[in-house]
Order: sequence, then C-alpha cells, then structure tokens
Amino acid sequence: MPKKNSMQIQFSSNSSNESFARVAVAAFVSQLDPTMEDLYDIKMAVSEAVTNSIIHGYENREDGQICIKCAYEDELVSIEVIDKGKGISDIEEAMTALYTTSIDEERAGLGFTVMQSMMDEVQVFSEVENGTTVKMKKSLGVE
Amino acid sequence: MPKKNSMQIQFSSNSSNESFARVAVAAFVSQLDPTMEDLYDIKMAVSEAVTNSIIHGYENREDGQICIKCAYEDELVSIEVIDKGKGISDIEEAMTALYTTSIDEERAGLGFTVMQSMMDEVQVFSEVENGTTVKMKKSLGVE
Amino acid sequence: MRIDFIMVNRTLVVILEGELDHHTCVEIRQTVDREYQKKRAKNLLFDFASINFMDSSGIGMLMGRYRSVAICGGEVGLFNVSPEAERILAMSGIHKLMRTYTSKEEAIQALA
Amino acid sequence: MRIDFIMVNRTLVVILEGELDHHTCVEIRQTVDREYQKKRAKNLLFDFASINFMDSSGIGMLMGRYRSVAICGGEVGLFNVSPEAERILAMSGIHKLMRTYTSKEEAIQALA
Ligand SMILES: Nc1ncnc2c1ncn2[C@@H]1O[C@H](COP(=O)(O)OP(=O)(O)O)[C@@H](O)[C@H]1O
Ligand SMILES: Nc1ncnc2c1ncn2[C@@H]1O[C@H](COP(=O)(O)OP(=O)(O)O)[C@@H](O)[C@H]1O
Repeated sequence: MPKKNSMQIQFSSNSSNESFARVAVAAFVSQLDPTMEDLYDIKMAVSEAVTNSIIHGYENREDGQICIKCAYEDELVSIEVIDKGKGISDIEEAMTALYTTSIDEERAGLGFTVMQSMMDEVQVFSEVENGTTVKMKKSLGVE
Repeated sequence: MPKKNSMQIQFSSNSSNESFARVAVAAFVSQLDPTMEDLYDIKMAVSEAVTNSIIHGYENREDGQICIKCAYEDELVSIEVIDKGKGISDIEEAMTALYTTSIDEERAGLGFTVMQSMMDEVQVFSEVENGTTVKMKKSLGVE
Repeated sequence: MRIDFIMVNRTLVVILEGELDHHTCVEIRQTVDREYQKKRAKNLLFDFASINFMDSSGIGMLMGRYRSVAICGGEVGLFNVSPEAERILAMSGIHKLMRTYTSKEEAIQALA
Repeated sequence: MRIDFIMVNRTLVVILEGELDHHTCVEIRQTVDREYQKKRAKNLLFDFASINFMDSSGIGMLMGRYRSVAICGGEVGLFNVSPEAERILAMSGIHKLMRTYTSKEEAIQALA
C-alpha cells in the first residue's frame, strides 16, 4: 500500500452525482484500510459539501462543475470540495448550526455542523460570485 | 435519473489505483441501472486500459498521471483513458491478440482483446513519448 | 431508493431502502406526502432498517414531514435505526420532535 | 486480497479472496511461489469461489504459475469458477494448459 497518494474527480452539479462522489472518495480512502466508522464519517462530510455546492453554490442548476481533490499521506486524509458557484458572503454566519438560506428546499442548516463533527479540521474559502472551496482533514484511527 | 451526465477522474500511476478507477467508473455508470454483466464488462475494460497506462505507458513509475473521462447519453456510455506516458509506435501490432512487449511482468497480451470484446467500440490514439488515449463506447442492454 | 408502504390503523409505515441524501430525499418527500394524503393517514412511521447511509438532508426531510403531519394532529416516529443513523439524529436534536421506537409493534401501539 | 493455503498430498490449494488485477497479482505471484517452494508441492490448485473480479492480469498470473509448475512436473487446476471469470478464461484459451474442476475433491483426485 502506498502511504501517499492523490486523486481528483470532476462532475456536473447534478444531484445524482452526490452518491457517485461519496463512493469515489470512499473507494480511494479504502486503500488505507480505515474503520467502517471513519469511512462513514468521510462519506457524510463529502455528501454535505457536495450537496451544498449543488443546492446553494449552483442553486440546483445542473450545468455547474464540482471538483473534489483527495489525498492522503500516512494516516492523514485531506479532501477539498470546490465549486465555481455563487459563493458565501458571510462565512461565519453560514457555518452557524441551524443557519440556512434555503426556503423551498427542506434544509436543516446542519451541513457545516456535520462536516465539523465528522472531520478534524474544516476550512471554508469563498468569494461572492466566484465560488466556494471547503478544505477538510481527518486523521484515521484517531479519536 | 439524468439521461446525460459526465465526470472525470485523475490519479497517479500507482497500481493500487486500478481498483479505485474501476469502482469510480462503476459507481458513475450505475446511475443508468445497468445489468450486472454490463457493469462487469465495463470494469474489465477500464481495468485493462488503466493497467496498460501504469505498466506500459509509465513503465511502473508511480509519478505519472492518468485521466479517465466518462460520460453517458441515454444508454450510450463513453470512456476515455488517457496517459502522458511513452506511447505506442505501432498501434495495429499492439492490438494484436497475445502481443506483449513485457518481459519481466507476466502479461498475457490480452488487454486490448478484452477491451474490444467487452465494449462495442475501442479506438486507440497514441504518439511516441507523448502518451496514449483509449476511447471506448458501449450501449447498455444491447447484445 | 426503494419506498414501500403499509397502512396500520391510521399510521402509514414507510419502509425505506437505500441511501438518504439530498437526491433521494427529494423523491421520498414527494412519494410519502402523496401516499399520506391518499391514505388519509394520521401518523407517519419510518422503518430505517435498510437505510445504509444518511446525511443532514435526511434530517431536513424528517423535519419537513414532522411539520405537515403536526398540522393534521399526527406524530412522526422511527424504528430500526442503526447506530450510524442515530449519531446524526442525536446531533440534530430531532428527538425532541419525534421518538425512536425499538420495534414496529411498540411504535404502532404508542402512536395509535 | 487474502490468500490462504491448504496442502493436500502434493497439491497446494490456494484460496483467493478479492479481486484479481495487476496490483493484486503481483502479490499473489510472490506469495504463492514462496509457499510452493517451501512446501515442496507438485501441483497448484486455485479456489476461485471468492474472486469477485478478474481481468487479463489474472490470466498472466495463471500462465506464469503454469510455467513454473510444469518445470517441476506438476499441473495447475482451478475450481469454483464463476461464470464471469469463466468468460475471460475461455477467451484466453488457457483451458489448453489447465483444467477447471467442478469440486475440490474431483480436482485433488485428478491431480494426485
Ligand atoms: N457551496 C456553497 N455555496 C454557496 N453557499 C453555501 C455553500 N455552502 C453553504 N452555503 C451557505 O451556507 C448555509 C449553511 O449551510 P449548511 O450548514 O450546509 O446548511 P444547509 O445546507 O442545510 O442550508 C447555506 O444555507 C448557504 O447559504
Ligand atoms: N498505455 C500504453 N502505453 C504504452 N504502450 C502500451 C499502452 N497500452 C498498450 N501498450 C502496448 O501494447 C501492448 C499490448 O497491450 P495488451 O494487449 O494490453 O497486452 P499486455 O498488457 O498484456 O502486454 C503492450 O505490451 C504495450 O507494448
């Protein structure tokens, strides 16, 4: 098993790709032989970030592009979810639990809260009209 | 289900990514609800092309990049496997069944034969020192 | 995503099979709401036995069902919840709005 | 990839579990060759029951084992082959070099 590896996936902002994104990241991270729980955590975090890009970043338009960069070095997994959508004006407010800007969609406002609780580190970079990048890190097998 | 979708994955020429590539393509194609047999065929073809890029294109160096572009429109799946490795000088000869240039590796010389038998169409583009692109197409549910 | 229904007294039991994400929740929401109205049900009871993935979209979907069922004077319940799904349910605080039962029988009785 | 061994008479039974591709075949080749020499086995018999994927790298691996076993006067056999694996075995013409048996017992007897 390599102790260092990286991959990248790109796909259109179609909600049926949410499942594809989770499976692809999980298949890659599986090379490290993670626990089922760690793998589930990573799938949740990826699912939240990709869903946000689709619903909020691209406002459910299906012609946007989403990129996921995934790498590991020893037990440290890093994942970036990147969209070129509408961006976030107030990142701190957006990351508050239960905060959501969706009206017609049934959103719980828990996306960022889930990402933060599943991963060791979550950083959000965003520029209005220019897109959002969520960078997440997790050390496998660490409580 | 969308009847048109596309994705792209990139990864380093590390043999442990062969499995990742198969799973990622299979997860994407699964959106079309293919038969188990069609899915197995596609995984085989992808596995052969990716293995060739690793062994022959990059001669087992792990720092090469491999890109897979995958798209579907209705039931037609198209897959491109692209490397920037050493290329093939005589494509016709390379595609002959049982032909292999490997000496130390245990190769059967059947990679292209498998791709051609699993997919409806296989096209190979290559330039010496500049890499190889294998374009494959398959209509799902068609004998 | 597979969705099956059983009607027991005035409780509509929804048996979900697959992954609960934003994509599948859109479908679930429509299908469940239609059946709930058609059957003139009062309560909604979700069987989570065959849910093998769930993210916060599942929470949003459950909260949405809670709101429409509450208007009709009904309740929402869950049973057969895996430890993984339980983690995100607990995190969301949704247990204040709906109970998790240990079995279908217990749930049906409590909701009757 | 998981590789287990059982020695029956002079036949080394190799139980493979996982996917047969270029990556795993490199490992299988080394592990099987080492065990074959260590046990001074004559024949090699592969249990394919838990092989859930196989491409032409698997053919190359089998041909390689055929060559080294033939030098020692032994034979290579397969059993529990799925229809999917059978397709690529048939395509490769490898059946001229090694037989597929319907059961372990039949194989052990034939190879004895
Ligand atoms: N990729 C994104 N692009 C634009 N806005 C985003 C993005 N991700 C999150 N947001 C904003 O942050 C808010 C909170 O996100 P989140 O915590 O995931 O809750 P929810 O998705 O349920 O609304 C969203 O309602 C949205 O306004
Ligand atoms: N991506 C590639 N880059 C360079 N050479 C290649 C590539 N793919 C195939 N070839 C050449 O074509 C030959 C035949 O390939 P194939 O039919 O897959 O058999 P095998 O991989 O078993 O050798 C290889 O031995 C190699 O010389």
